Amino acid sequence: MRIGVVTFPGSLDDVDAARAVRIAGGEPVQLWHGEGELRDVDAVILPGGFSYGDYLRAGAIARFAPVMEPLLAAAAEGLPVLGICNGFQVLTEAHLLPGSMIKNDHRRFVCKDQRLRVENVRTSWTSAYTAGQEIVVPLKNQDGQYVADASTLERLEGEGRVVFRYVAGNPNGSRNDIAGVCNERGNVVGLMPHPEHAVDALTGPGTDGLGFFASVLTGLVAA
Amino acid sequence: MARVVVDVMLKPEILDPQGQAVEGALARLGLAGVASVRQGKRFEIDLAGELDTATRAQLHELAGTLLSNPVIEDYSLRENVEDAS
Amino acid sequence: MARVVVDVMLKPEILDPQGQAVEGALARLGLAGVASVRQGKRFEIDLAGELDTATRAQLHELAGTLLSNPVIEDYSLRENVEDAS
Amino acid sequence: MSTDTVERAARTPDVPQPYAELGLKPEEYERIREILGRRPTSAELAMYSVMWSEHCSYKSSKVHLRQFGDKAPRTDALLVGIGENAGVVDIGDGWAVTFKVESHNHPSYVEPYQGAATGVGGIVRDVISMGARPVAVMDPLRFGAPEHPDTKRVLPGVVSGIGGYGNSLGLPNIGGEVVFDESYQGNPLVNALCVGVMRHEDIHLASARGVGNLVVLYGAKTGGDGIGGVSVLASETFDEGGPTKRPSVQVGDPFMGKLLIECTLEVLGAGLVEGIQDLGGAGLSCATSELASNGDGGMHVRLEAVPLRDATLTAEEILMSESQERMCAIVSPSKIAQFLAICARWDVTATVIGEVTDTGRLVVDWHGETIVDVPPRTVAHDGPVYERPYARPAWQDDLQADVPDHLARPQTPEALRDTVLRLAGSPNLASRAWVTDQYDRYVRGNTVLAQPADAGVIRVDETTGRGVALATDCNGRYAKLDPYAGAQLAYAEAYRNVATTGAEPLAVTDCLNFGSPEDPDVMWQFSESVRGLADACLELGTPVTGGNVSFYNQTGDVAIHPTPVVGVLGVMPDVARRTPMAMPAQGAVLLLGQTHDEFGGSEWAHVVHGHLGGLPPAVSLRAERALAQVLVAGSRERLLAAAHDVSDGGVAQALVEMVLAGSTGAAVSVPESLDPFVFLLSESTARAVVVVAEECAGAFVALCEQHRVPVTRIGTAGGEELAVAEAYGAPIAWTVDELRATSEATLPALFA
Ligand SMILES: Nc1ncnc2c1ncn2[C@@H]1O[C@H](COP(=O)(O)OP(=O)(O)O)[C@@H](O)[C@H]1O
Ligand SMILES: [Mg+2]
Repeated sequence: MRIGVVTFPGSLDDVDAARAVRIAGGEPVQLWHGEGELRDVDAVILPGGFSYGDYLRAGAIARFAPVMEPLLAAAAEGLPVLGICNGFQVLTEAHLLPGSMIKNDHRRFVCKDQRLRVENVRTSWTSAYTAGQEIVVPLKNQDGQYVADASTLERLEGEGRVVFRYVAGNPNGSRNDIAGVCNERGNVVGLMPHPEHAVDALTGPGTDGLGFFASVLTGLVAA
Repeated sequence: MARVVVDVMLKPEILDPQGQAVEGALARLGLAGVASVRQGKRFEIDLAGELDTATRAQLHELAGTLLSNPVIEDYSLRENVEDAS
Repeated sequence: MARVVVDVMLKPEILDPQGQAVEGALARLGLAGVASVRQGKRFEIDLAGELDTATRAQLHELAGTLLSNPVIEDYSLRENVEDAS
Repeated sequence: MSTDTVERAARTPDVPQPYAELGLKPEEYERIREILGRRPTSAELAMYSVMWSEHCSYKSSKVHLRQFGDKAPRTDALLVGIGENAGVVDIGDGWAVTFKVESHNHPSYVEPYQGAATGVGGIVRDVISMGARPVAVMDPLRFGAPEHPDTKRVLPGVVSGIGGYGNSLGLPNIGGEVVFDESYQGNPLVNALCVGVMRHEDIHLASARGVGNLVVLYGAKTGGDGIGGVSVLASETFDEGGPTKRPSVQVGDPFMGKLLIECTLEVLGAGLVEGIQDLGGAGLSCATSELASNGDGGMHVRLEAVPLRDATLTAEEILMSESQERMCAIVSPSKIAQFLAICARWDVTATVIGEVTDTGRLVVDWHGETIVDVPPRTVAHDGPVYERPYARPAWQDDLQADVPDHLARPQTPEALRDTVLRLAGSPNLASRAWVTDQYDRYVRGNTVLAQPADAGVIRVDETTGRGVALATDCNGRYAKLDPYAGAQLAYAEAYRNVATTGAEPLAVTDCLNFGSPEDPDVMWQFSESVRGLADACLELGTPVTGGNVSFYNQTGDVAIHPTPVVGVLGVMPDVARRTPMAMPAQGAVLLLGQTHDEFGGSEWAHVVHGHLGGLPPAVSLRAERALAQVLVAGSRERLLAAAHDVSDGGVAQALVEMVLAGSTGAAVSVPESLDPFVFLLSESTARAVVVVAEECAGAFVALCEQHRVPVTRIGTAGGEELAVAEAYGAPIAWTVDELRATSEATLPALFA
């Protein structure tokens, strides 16, 4: 199974995402931001980092990158896409996912091991979890406060599209403790915490993040 | 040579953590009577030539997509502004 | 109810990576003829009462210390500005 | 203004020149005239003044720093030694590691965020210019009194600047220090360390060889940043200047920094580079003169080719500009197209600005006229050298005589309980999480230990698990009481910290932060510290591979505590066997080493009595070595469940930190021979607290005996509280929750 990992010039966690794919048994494929092709991958991860420096707004410039054009088209056709942290921000800027992220309520960068509840296990990236399962994965960002207008929030909640919620304390002021959401079809998922940093107990808080990569690989085999 | 200024502010219904922090700090430093503070971004765009209709339209388009995210922000665009600094 | 707007921009000689990033992006997105872009901050301060001389002086003081860092930034303060958004 | 050319300088020998304003002494100016056989042009004057500043020339420290070479221990590990951008150490299996610490103290006081951010940027470029991929950063920091308003201005800015730059570069922050002491009021210390990794064959040096090879400047455009920053910021105190007189500040662009890393590693990896140098202090003046001086000796530069951010800059300003995120490479003409193509792919501006010559001169033209024509060595390496007078300060004896014996000690169980808790919540010992939570410690996925930990541990090779451990330390109070011992104590603590994680200490870097070298008291502190560190490195077999000197950290006549920050690097064949510090759920708790009644310069004397006097704890390098051998062997033989070094705050604080890290308590008792207060709070050196599974205890004790390390069983791990069986007639205990609440409240209360 070929899982593409997009590298923008300021991507930082692309090596980690590729490693996580490998550990889960997939084949990571590097996708360069400046090339408008997806190289026949079966799924795509937009990793964490600062895509183009992100001085303007996280993900604001990356949204216009050449690689995004085929990605948007493929996502509409059901290609599994996971946006992690900056990748999530890129997906909201591209309006593939609703809402947006603003500065953390405490206005500082925060790096911590974060407890999450998996609220929706019907997405391409969460089928390996059980509904309501709590997992611990690192969270690290400065602009992680999820915001959306009231009607969007209502719709997301009503349609079960809040995929992850922060538990044991909201680390950034996100509305409804939202840590991650998905599109209507469930193939596009974005979240602020970093599952790719929780795939090896030696270098992370545990291995709770492996389920993301296992989910998509299993789903692809089944499909 | 034309200068265009684009101001981008969070929509009023979105809580502004930076504005709130400034509001708190102003009060602590003794400024009384502040009702509210919002913090946004200001872009000063200097154009080599004059601002024609096509460029104006293009600028509005970019102000509403690149410079601001309409999900959370509003922009306002002003033309021929004096140097602020 | 008075509104004061404080614009804070990096001094011209100071590197502005944010402005440069926007400049590059505008060009890539097809806007021709941009000579330069600078990105700064905009503070909208709403006061409960009127703007008297003492408050004005205090605001200038705070704009030059809290809202801007005089080592790298200049501010400009405008009174009774229309709501920008 | 017309250009001051070489030709004009020769014609107009008597033009008065502002050498004093540029920080040059009359003798130094005379020497320049002698070297050139004429007056310097204004561009040459700018170049010499900035390169002969204290910061760039080490003119006051050089005669002392030589000891690091003269007393260097014999070792096969050192691949590149002092004198290059950073030292390079062999860590086995063909891997090499480069690491270095630098100061950005004054800029961080003026503009905390940018000062700290560009400090990280600068040290990272030193590491990439050796050919290494940066893999982690650390940040030893010192601030004034925690409740002082200026500390509230400086600390949050510095911390977010370090995070803002390092996080954006994708470098995990794996450790550092946050120390408060009034002596740093007005002179905070912001030191930044970077460690990089490469294969042996990838080492690159800063030299310009090969006549006809091209000089390429790449990265950010040149602006007016920090012009004169090197000489003004680092060589003079600025207490007389208000805000308006402050010199201009460099602003960092971490995104460009990230592009430079990737682009540089790609051109180096493709074999396109003959020599490379980062642009830091003194900008192009430094890079061109050092590259030329280290190479074939000649270089011709066309300065008007330098891409500018500000078209109004003069030639002198371009030569002195400290714009960040720039590098200089020497590239053969046959490879230049490929070099430029890679830069373009990363959107990095690259420009050929000159070529290597065999003239033995560094010649700089400006729009067709020659404005610099100098022997590069005289600029880069043969600057002035001073043997500054130094003498043991008159007050040193009184300070040492003021022993802490008269200070009231807790003598009841309640008082001892309160004292331990008070220390646990004191600013220097409380949880650092408020700071370290602002740093990404996970990025790149190779961080095995980061704060809180004795040393940061990074995996270098994912296949074998080979990795390195790094720690930095310095207790300025100890160094004030005795700078020779203080430097050795700083070293001993970092060495011990590295060994505690299971790594074998291999090499040293240092950042020597002191007051004015023109003050004989300070100069004595400096010379003693260098001597102490060099002697200790010789004895324990770890060479100093590089470092940095920061002088003039003082306000008026008052200097900071001498602060020789020492960084020790260790190697671990397999990071999977690193020893963590968290208290496990069970096991025997042992104290290694010997406890004496030592409170001079201690955290207890500082916090409870505001006292500084007497002598610091005694140094025993032999005992440190034996302890390290036990800790490394214990890790290799998988005998250790946990280990933590004992330093500031003594055994009590060590236990508190272990308990908090593991969220598990422990029950200990005071050894018969010791007073409870001395047992818990003395800061005797060469000690560690370890936990071993009961079934391993016998083997571990035998290991200690083999290395002659005293070992005392002090208790058992487990439970919900840290308990002392009996102290002054009654048991005392602290719940884990109580310790956590105390420890974690302090920094947020001060700075959030
Ligand atoms: N305190 C010190 N201990 C050992 N070496 C030092 C010390 N200070 C400076 N050096 C060495 O002297 C050389 C010049 O230092 P420096 O000017 O800081 O390098 P750079 O030009 O890269 O900033 C370097 O090799 C550095 O490692
Ligand atoms: Mg260097």
